[in-house]
Amino acid sequence: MNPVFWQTVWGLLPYWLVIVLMMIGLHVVMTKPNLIKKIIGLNVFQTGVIMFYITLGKVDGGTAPIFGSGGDEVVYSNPVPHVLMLTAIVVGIATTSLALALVVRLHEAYGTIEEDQIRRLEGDEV
Amino acid sequence: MSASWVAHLESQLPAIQVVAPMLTAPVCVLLRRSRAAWMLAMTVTLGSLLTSLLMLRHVLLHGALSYQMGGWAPPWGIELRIEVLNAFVLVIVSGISSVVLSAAPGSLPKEVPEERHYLFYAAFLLCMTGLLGMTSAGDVFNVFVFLEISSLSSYTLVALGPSRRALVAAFRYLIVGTMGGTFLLLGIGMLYMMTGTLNIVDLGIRLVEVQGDRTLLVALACVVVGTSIKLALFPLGLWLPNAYTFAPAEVSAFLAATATKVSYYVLARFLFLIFGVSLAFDRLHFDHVLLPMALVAMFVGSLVAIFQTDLKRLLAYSSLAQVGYMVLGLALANRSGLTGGIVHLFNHALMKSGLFLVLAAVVLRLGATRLQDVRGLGRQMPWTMAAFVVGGLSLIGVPLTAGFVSKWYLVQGALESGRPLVAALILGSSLLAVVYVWRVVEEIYFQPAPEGRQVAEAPLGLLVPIWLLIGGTVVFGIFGSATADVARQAADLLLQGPPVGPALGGSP
Amino acid sequence: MAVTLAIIRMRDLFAAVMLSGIFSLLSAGLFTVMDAVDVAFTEAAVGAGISTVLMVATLSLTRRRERDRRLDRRPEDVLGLVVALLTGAILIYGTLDMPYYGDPEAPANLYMVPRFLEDSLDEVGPPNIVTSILASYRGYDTFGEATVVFTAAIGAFLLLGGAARRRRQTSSSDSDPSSEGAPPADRGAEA
Amino acid sequence: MTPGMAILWAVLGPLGAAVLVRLLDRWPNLREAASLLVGGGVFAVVAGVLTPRVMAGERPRLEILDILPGVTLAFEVEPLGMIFGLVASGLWVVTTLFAIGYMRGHNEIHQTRFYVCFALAIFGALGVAFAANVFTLFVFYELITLSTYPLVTHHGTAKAKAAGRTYLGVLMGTSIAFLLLALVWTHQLAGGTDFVIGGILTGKASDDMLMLLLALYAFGTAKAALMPFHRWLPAAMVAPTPVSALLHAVAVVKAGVFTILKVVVYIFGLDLLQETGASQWLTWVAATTLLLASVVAIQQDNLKRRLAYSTISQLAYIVLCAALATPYAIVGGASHIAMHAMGKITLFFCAGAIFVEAHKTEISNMRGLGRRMPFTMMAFLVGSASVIGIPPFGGGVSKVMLMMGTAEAGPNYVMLGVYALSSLLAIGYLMPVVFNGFYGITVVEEENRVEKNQPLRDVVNDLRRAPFLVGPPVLTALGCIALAVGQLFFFDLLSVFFP
Repeated sequence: MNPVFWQTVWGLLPYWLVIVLMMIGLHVVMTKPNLIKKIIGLNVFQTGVIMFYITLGKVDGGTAPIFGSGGDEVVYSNPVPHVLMLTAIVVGIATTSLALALVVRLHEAYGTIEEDQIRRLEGDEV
Repeated sequence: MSASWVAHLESQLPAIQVVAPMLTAPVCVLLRRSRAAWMLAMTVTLGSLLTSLLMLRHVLLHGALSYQMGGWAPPWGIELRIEVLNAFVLVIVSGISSVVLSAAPGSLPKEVPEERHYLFYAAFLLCMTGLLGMTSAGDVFNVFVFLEISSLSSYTLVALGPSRRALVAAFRYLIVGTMGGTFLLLGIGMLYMMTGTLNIVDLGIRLVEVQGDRTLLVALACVVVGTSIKLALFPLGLWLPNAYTFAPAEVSAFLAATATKVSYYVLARFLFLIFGVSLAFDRLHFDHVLLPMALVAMFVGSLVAIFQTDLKRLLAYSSLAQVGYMVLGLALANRSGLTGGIVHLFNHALMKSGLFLVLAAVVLRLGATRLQDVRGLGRQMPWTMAAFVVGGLSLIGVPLTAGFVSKWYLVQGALESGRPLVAALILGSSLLAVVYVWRVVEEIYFQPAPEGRQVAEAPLGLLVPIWLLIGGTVVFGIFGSATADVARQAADLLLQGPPVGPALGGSP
Repeated sequence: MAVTLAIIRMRDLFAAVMLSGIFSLLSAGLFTVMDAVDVAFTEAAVGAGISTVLMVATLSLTRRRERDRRLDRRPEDVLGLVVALLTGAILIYGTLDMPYYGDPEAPANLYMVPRFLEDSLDEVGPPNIVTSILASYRGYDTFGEATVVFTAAIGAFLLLGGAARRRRQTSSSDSDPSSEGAPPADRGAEA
Repeated sequence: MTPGMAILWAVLGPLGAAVLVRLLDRWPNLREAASLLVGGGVFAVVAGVLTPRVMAGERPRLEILDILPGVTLAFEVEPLGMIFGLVASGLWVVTTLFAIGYMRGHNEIHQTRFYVCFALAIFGALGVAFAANVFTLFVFYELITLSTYPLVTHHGTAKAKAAGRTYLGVLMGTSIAFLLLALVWTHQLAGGTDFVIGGILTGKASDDMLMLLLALYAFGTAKAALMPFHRWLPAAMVAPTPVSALLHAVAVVKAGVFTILKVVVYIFGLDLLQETGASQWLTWVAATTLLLASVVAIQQDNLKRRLAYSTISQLAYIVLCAALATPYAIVGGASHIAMHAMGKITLFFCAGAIFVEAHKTEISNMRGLGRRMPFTMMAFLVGSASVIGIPPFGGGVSKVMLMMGTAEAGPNYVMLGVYALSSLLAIGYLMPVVFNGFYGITVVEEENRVEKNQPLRDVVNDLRRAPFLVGPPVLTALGCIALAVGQLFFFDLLSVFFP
C-alpha cells in the first residue's frame, strides 16, 4: 500500500479511537432510557474529549512536563492541555453529582429511573 | 490625580463585574435569611448593572477594554476583554437580572418554599456570574468554564419548579446542556490544536493563516452545535419548552432574557471575531447551514406555539422562533442584518422577560397558566394583562414597539443581501405571531371569567418590574435609534472580523 | 473500549457503575502513557473514586437494576445510532487535516509552550509546569473551577435539602398516587 | 397658530379626546360632549388653519422624532391629505352625534370603550392623512386596525369574534406581510420613504421590481378592499352601525385608498408609472373588483351587506383612479374619497336609523317605510344619487374626472364600458331600496295600519323621537348637495396640485 496512506492512518489513528469512544458515549446517552446509564454515557463522552486533548498534547519521545525529571535535552509533552483537562475533569464531576442528585429526586417523585416509564406516567408529553 | 484614579478604577471594572457576584453567592448562603439574601443579591446585581453601563460608556468612547487576570499578558494568561458588543450584552444581562430579581420577593413564595430562598438567590447569582463571565471572557477555554457555571446553576433553578415534571425537564436540560458544553470543549480543543492558542484575539489573528479547511469546518461545527444547544436553536433547542414551562416563572423570565442571549453572543463571537466572515462564510460556506436553520426555527417555533394551550409553553416556543430571527441576522452577515439580530437580542430580552413576569403574576394569583385559566382575566387584572398585550404586540413587531425595530433591520438586511424571499419569510412568520398572540388576547378579553373567581390585581412588587420591562419595549420602540446605534457599532465590529497583525505571543 | 461496551450491555447498574470506575482507571493509565501524570492522578481520584462513590450512593437511594427492555425497541434507538455514526463520521472527516499524533512540530506544541517551559520556573516556581500554569497563568480558570464545584454543591443542597423535599413529597403524593411507588413489574426487578 | 402647531393639535386632538372620554367614564353626557367638542375643534383647525395654507400652495411640515436613523415620524400636509383630514375630522363630529342616538337608543354595552376606540381610530386616520412618509403612514395605519378591532367585536358574541378574527387577520396580515415589506424595500431602494412630488423611485428600480412593489402596496393596504382581500369588510358588518359608518366613510377604507393614491403620486410618481406602464395591471384588477362587487351587491337582501359590497365597488373606483396615474384621475380619486364618504355615511346613518326605529335589517322588509320615516328615506335617496354619480350630486364630479383621466391616459373603450355598466349596476342596487320605501305596499303597512292614518304625527315622531338619529343623515345628505355645489373646489385643487 501507499506509504503516505499508512502514515496518515498511523498518525491519526489515536484520534479516531478517541472519536469512537466519544460516539459510544453519545450513543448511550441518546438511546438508553435508564437515567444512571445516561449519566455514565455522558461521562464516557466527556472522558473521550479529555483524552482527545491529552492526545493532542503528546509529543513523540516527550516526558511528563515536570522539571528535573530528566536531563537538559529532555523533550516535554505539552502541558497546556493537561492544565485545561484538570479543570474539565472537575467540571465533569460537578455535573455528574448534580445529575445524580436529580436522579434521586426523580426516583422519589416517580418511583422509577427509567425515562420511558416517566414519560408514560406523564402521558407522553414530557 | 483624581482622573488617574478614575482611569484605574475603570480598568478594574471587567474583573469587578464577574468577581463580585461570584463572591457574594457564598455570603448569601451564609446569611440564610431570605430577605437579607435578597437585599444583598439585589445590591450586587444593581452594582453590576452600573458596572456594565460604565463599561459600555467607556467602550463607546475609548474602544476596547482589556484586563489581564493575575497580570499575565495574553496569550499566556487569561484576558478579560470588553468590546462594544459584549458590553451591550453585559448591560442586557445585568439589567434584566436586576429587574427580574426585584420581582422575586413578590412571585417566589408561591413556587419555592421560604427557607430555600437564600439558596435560590445564591444560585441566581452564580448563574449571573457564569453568564457575565462567559460574556467578558477573552479566552475560549474560560468561556467553557463559565458556561458550565451558568449551566449548572440554571439546571438547579429549573428543577425548583413546583411540579415534579420540572425535575424531568431539568434532567433533560442537564443531559443536553452537558453534551453542548462538551461539544464546545471539543471544538475549542480542535482550534487549540490548529493554532496553539486560546486567547480570542490571538486565535483570530492566527486562524487566518491556518491551512486545513476540513478540521476548521468541523471545529466550527462543534462550536456551533455546542452554543446552539444553549442558545436553543431549533432542533437543538427542544429542551427549552419543557424547561421554561416547568421552571418557576421567575426563572423562565431570567433565563429567557439572559442565557440564550449570552450564547448568541458567544456564537457571534466565534463566527465573526475568531473565524471571521471571509473564513466562515466565504471559505467554509457556513451561511448555507445557518440560514436554513434560522428559517426553520422561525417557522417551526411559531407554528408549534400556535397550538399550545399553556401560556408558558407558548412563550417558550415563541422563544425558539425568536432565536431564529437572531440567528438569521448572523447568517445574513451584513450590516443591517447583524444590527437587526443584535438589537433583537436586547428587544427580545425585554419583552420575553416582561411576558414571563406577567405569567409569574398569573401563577401567583391563579396558580396555573393554561389558556382556559386566563379567561376573562382582562377585567380582573387589567394592568397585568395590558402588559401582556403590549408585549405580544412587540413580539409581532407592531411599529412603535421594540420588536418593530429589530424586524425593520432584519428585513432590510435580507433585502440588502439580495434575498427578498427571506425578507418575505421574516414577515410571514410575524403573521404566525399575530395568530398565537391573538389567541391569548381573545381568551383574556372576550371570554367571561369563570363563575365565582375572585382575583386581585398583581401586587405592586410585580407590577412595577413588569411595566419597567414592557414599558422598555415601548420606549425603545419609539427611541429605537438609541439601541440601534449601539447595535450598529457592534455589527461593524463583527464585520471588521478578526484583528490583523502579529500574533500576541510572537511567531513560533 | 471493551469495558464501555460491557457497560452498555450490563443491566445490573451496580456492576455498570463499577465498570465505569474501572473505565476511569484505565483511562488514567492511558493518560500516564501520554505523559499527563497530573491528569491521570485526578482522573483516578475523581473519576474512579469520587464519582463511583457518588453513583453507588445514588443507587442505594434508588434501584439497582435496569429494566429489561430487549423486547421493545424504540425509534430513538435507530435515530441515536444514526446520529452517533454520523457525528463520528463528521469528526473523523475533521481529523483529516490535523497534525499527526505526537508531532512535535504541531502548532499547539510550538506556540505558547516554549515560554511556559523556559520561564515558568523563574516566574512562578514549582518544577511541575502544570501546577505553575494552573495556579498562576490560568489561575482564573481554577477560580472558575472552584465556583463550578460550589455551584454543584448549592444545586445538590437545594435539591436534596430536607424540609423542602418533605413538603414537596406530600404535595405531589396528594396529586398523584403513582409517585409513591413504581409499577408492580419493577418491584420484582428491584429485589 | 403656526402650521406646525396646527398639525400637532389636529393629530393629538383625537388622542386627547380618547383620554378625556376614558376619564369621564361615569358621566355619559360630559363624555359625549367632550367627544363632540374636541371633534369640532379639530375640524376647525384643519378647515380653518391648514386648508387655506395648503390651498395657497404651502406644505406645513412637522417632524416629531427619528425612530431609527433615516426613519422619521413626521407630518406634512398636502392636498390629498388635507382632503382626507377634512373628511375624517368633519365626519367624526357627525358620526358622534349619530352614535349618541344609536348607542343610547339601542342600549349598547361598553359605550365608553366605544368612544375611546372611536377617537383612537380618528387619531390614526389623521395620522395617516398628514403622514410625511410611508413609515409614519404605516404606523398610523396599524393604529387604525388595532383601535377598530374592539369596535368590530363590540358585541362580544361568537359571531362578532369570528368577524374580528377575519378583520384583524386580513388587515394586519396583509399590512405586515406586504405593506411592511414594501416599506422596507422602498427605504432600501430609495434611501428614504418621504413623500415627494414626482416620486422617489425614478431610476432606482427595474420595471419588474416596480410592478412587484406596486403590487405589494396595493394588496398590502387591504383597507382598500381590493379583491381578493375584501372579505373583512362584509365580515365587519356585525358591528353596530356607527362603527360601519366609521369603517366605510370616516376612517378605515378611506385610509386604504388614500394610501394607494398617495403612494402612487408621491412614491412612484405619475410620470414614472406612465413611462413604465407598471400600473397597467392594477387598472384591470380594480375594474374586475368594481364589477364583481356590484354584482354581488345586487344579490344581497341585508341592507348593510349590500352597502358593504357597494363600498368595495366604489373603492375600486378610487384604486382605478390611482392606477390610471394621470392628474385628472388622481384628483378624481381624491374627490371621490370625499364624495363617497359623504354619500356612504348618509346611507349607513339611514340604515342605522331604520334599524333602531323599525328594527329592520332586510331590504325586502322595508317596503313602505318611507311614509313612516320620510326624512330618513329622503336622505337615503340623496346619498344614493351621490354614490351612483348622478349629476349634479357629488359623485358625478369624481366620475367625470375619472373619465377625463382615462381619456388622458389614452383611448380605452373597454374601460368606458366598465364605467357605464358599473353605474347601471349601482342604480340597480341602491334605487330599489328607495322605491320600495316610498311606493311599496306591504308588511309594514299592515302592521302600522293605525299609524298610517296619522302620517303627520309620524313625521313629527320621526323628527322628535330621534333628533340624533335623523339629524345626522339629513345633515350629511345636505353635505352631499353642498359638495355638488362646491365641486369647483376640486378643480381649484387640481390647479394647486398639478399647476
